[in-house]
Amino acid sequence: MARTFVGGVHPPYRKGKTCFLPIERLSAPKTVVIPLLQHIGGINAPLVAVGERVFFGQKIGDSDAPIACPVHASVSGRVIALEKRAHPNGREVLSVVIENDYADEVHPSVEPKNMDDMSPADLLQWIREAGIVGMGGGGFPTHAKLTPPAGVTLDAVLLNGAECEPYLTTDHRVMVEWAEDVVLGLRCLMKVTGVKQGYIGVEVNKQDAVAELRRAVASARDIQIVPLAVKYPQGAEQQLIQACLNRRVPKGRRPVHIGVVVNNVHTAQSIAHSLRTGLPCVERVVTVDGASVERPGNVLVRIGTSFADVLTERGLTSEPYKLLSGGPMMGIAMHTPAVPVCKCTSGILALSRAESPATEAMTCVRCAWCIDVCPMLIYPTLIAQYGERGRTEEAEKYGALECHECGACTYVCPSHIPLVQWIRLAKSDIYARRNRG
Amino acid sequence: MEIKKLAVSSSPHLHSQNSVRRAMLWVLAALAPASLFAVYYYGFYVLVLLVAGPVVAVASEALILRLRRKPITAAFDGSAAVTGLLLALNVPAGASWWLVVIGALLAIGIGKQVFGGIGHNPFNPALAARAILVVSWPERMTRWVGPGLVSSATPLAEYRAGNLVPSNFDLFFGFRPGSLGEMSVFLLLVGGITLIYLEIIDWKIPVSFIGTVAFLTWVLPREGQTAFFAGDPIFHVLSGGLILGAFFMATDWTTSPITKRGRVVMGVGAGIITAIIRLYGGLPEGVTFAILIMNACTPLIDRYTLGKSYGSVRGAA
Amino acid sequence: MNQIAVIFFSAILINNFVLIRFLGICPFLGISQKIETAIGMSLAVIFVMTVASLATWIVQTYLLLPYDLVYLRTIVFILVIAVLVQFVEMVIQKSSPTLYQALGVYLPLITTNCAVLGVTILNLNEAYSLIEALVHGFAAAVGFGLAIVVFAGIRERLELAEIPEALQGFPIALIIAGLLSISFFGFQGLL
Amino acid sequence: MNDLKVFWRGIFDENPIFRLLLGMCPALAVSIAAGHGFGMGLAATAVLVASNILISLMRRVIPDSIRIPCYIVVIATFVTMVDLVMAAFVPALHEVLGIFIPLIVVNCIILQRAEAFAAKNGVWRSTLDGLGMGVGFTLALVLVSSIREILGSGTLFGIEVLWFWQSFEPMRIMVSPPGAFIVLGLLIGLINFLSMRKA
Repeated sequence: MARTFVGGVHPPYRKGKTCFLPIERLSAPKTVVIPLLQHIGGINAPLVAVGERVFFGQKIGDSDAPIACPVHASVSGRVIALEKRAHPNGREVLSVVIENDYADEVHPSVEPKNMDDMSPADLLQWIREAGIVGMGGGGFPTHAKLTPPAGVTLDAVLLNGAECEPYLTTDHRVMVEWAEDVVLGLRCLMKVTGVKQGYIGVEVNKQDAVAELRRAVASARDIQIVPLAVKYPQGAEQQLIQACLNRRVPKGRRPVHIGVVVNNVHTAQSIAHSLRTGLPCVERVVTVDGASVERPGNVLVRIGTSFADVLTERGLTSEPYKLLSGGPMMGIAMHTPAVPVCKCTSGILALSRAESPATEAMTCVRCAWCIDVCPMLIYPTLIAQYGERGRTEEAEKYGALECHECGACTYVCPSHIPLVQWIRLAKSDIYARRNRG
Repeated sequence: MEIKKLAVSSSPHLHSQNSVRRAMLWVLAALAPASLFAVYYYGFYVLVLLVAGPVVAVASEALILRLRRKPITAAFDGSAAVTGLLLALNVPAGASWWLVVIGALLAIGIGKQVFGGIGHNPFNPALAARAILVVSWPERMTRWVGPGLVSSATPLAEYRAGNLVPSNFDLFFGFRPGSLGEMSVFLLLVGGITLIYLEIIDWKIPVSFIGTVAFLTWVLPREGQTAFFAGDPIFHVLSGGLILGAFFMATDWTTSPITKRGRVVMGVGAGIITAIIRLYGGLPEGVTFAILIMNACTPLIDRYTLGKSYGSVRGAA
Repeated sequence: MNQIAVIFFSAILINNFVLIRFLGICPFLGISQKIETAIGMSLAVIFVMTVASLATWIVQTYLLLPYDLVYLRTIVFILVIAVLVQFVEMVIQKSSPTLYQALGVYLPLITTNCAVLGVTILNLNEAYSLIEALVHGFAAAVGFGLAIVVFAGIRERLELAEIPEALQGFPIALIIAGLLSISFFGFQGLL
Repeated sequence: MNDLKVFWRGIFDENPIFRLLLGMCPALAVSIAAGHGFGMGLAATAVLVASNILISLMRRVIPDSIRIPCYIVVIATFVTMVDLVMAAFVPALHEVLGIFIPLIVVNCIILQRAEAFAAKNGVWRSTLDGLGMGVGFTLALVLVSSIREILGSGTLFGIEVLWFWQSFEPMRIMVSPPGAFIVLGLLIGLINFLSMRKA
């Protein structure tokens, strides 16, 4: 019996074009643009200067901020610029631009590690040094998730293999092809946190992934594969916890406050990969899809490769109407293809107009569908309407701050109201008011 | 292929393709069988009424939107047509055409557009207009006729007078006098259940509404009697406008509660008021007024039935 | 007993003070923008109308009727109500600061609430007994409260509506009151 | 402001019902027929003028702290007089207006004019103000009640006016409470609309 959460929607999957294709390695580009901010938290300071030669896997940015994660060179070559470049988050971010010398000369510090020889503290330090962040799209530094606040005992590590976003099959392919690494990464996370029980939640439409993971876990009792109902947003942290563990994360808290650590399967695989090879996080799998893409598929891309380079290699059949970083439900529309692939870029979707039609918003008719589907059980239309009128108190009362912007409400709205957009505005107004107060 | 221009918009970038118009067309479709049955039962004249309602409603909505300098496309979103049809379904077969015309004008004018149009009206426009018609021209709104427009009384009125009422079979399939839309319980149920299946309406309102009426009319003695648990709930459920009201009017999106618990409160409240009016009131039928009163209470119901959000849990550091 | 029940339900549902009798329209329209204030006003009115029914009944039975001064009822009653409201305000202020905080602002407005004077004159015209007058006063005020709270709910919701400019404020409030009044027509003939 | 203006503004710019939104209870309750509205308007005008005059005369005598109770006593006295006069000379009208005659005491217009105008102005201007407000109030009442009477009964001041439309069937809601609310609401809306267009 597949488990699930309350609310949710059933968007079309649109995963068929990519979910059976093996991961292909994309050739390294001529230049990479590595933003010094690829996580949630403080921006890194550059550790290299323009003109300097850098090695493959060399740390090129780091920060003292408590929540931060270093970045590394994904090719060897020469730093040709240190400047603000377009970033998938929509802003311009200070980035290190490296010209590839195609030598892939590995930094001398890179050497394989053995998890069994390392203490939990060493492993925690390594996860930070390897630049591991949430690769499902969140981008929260992984090491920062693994330390519980005072008074909390961690008792579950959850791997998120739900991948409920339409189009995206990144995690699916990672689980199918690299199941051992996923399980090894989970064991590493369990060792760091001292947790005895690990879970991997997978939507039941990925039976091949479930089979591979079961094979990798074999008869071990410490890891449980949890089949999840196919429903959006099954992969949202709160919903995953509700489905797998039947627990809820209180308002304004993170999973760690209730003793749970949640990580994406690709994150776990990256940890395992970095331990096996000694290489930090310098590449990731990205789903390239959309009606405008000639050869859709999953590609292993060097961090810092521009969307344009990826699309050139996979081919375009027509000019895309929208270019998304991430899935169609929560992904961000890019205004330029010059943005680089970051650690949390799970998909590059070049959508045609027919795939993502623009609609005109009408008045709310109070059908309450948004309320029925909201996985956070809040009142999207009321938040949006009060938010639109600048009435932050009411917006907060109806749950604005709990919204994690999954988009289910906007997806079902028969009046085509951009609810998420208004809720986002309401949230920023509420924070602005708090800061003033 | 060079990329020159990219559309930028807020997530999500997919839409279910639901629309108000599509839902309203489904409601019209769900009402069609019962409407056609009325035409079959009474004859061609009621077709005039059933067409006049939506046509006048849409036309007056377009006109008012024009006067308000708003895009008149909103008049064709189907909601005005549904209002007009529901109004026509709420008049007796012998009603004069002008009752439907005035009713449709009142529904759109006073019932809907004065509040700013779709989504803003606190009362169900069709029912508000029907109530105005009932108070204004009570004889005309209760001039019930049988097939061939021969004068007759409704089952509820007969029941009130202590006379013989049609069999439950006739009530269920619609062979009895009544408002145009309340005739065939069977066809109304087909339409209503379709809408529930399509998730356009919530089952909670009709089920709690009808259930409450059935329970109370079974338990409570009618006026002038004293025996409890001796009522005829099946008769009460099958007669009058209960099925039409419970499935198609109490469930109106704009005027019913948005909370799940609130919808149950709405259904139960409307059921209590309907049963009390039917058993003890001065009017034989109370569905219209019951729904209107619950419409009025909807903001309060919403306010006091707000559910707890996902994160409203205790017990964490 | 039955008579009391009839008076009670009739005053709330059938002859609702605001919606059918048009008494207390000013506060009904004026103090109904927020549900909280409407509730506060209702509680204050329920209290004052019940007490006023008692006070004016005493005045009428032991002063106006024996000395044949009924023609002075308007002056006497309005004075009784004014004094009463002042007195109640003082008592509440001294005895219960929390209650005063909740009701205090509404009390001065009640003197000129025609529902209060109206109920006392109706009690006199109907020649109610003490119990009947008390029940009538209480029920009429409950009917007022019911109407104003429901009304405030609708008005709060309409803050989000795009009401045509010319109809904003009083006009739309009157139209809502009209539709609310029609809804209450369903109770005609009950009892 | 000249004297004429004092009189006129009560009729149009500061019409008590349509612009100041005062005195709603009688406007709703007695506007079933034009005759009732007219009678009510005259009664209120009489009280308004008389109380304005007396309060204006006594404005230097009345202590500020107890002015409101004093005004109420003055108004209540005049209301009682009007009540008795009407009972004696127009008993039928007195009967239909019923409780709303004594309730003129708490009609907000009268107290409001006492407080806002008569207490600060001389006798002559206060008289004009009372007269203007009273006439404005009466006209508004007659307007509302004419509409309700024509639509609800087909008559005006009791005279059949829709003789050219034999098949007219009165819209009975107009002579019942909901009709009062809706007609007054729409009328105020219409007047708002017209004045907004002028501005």
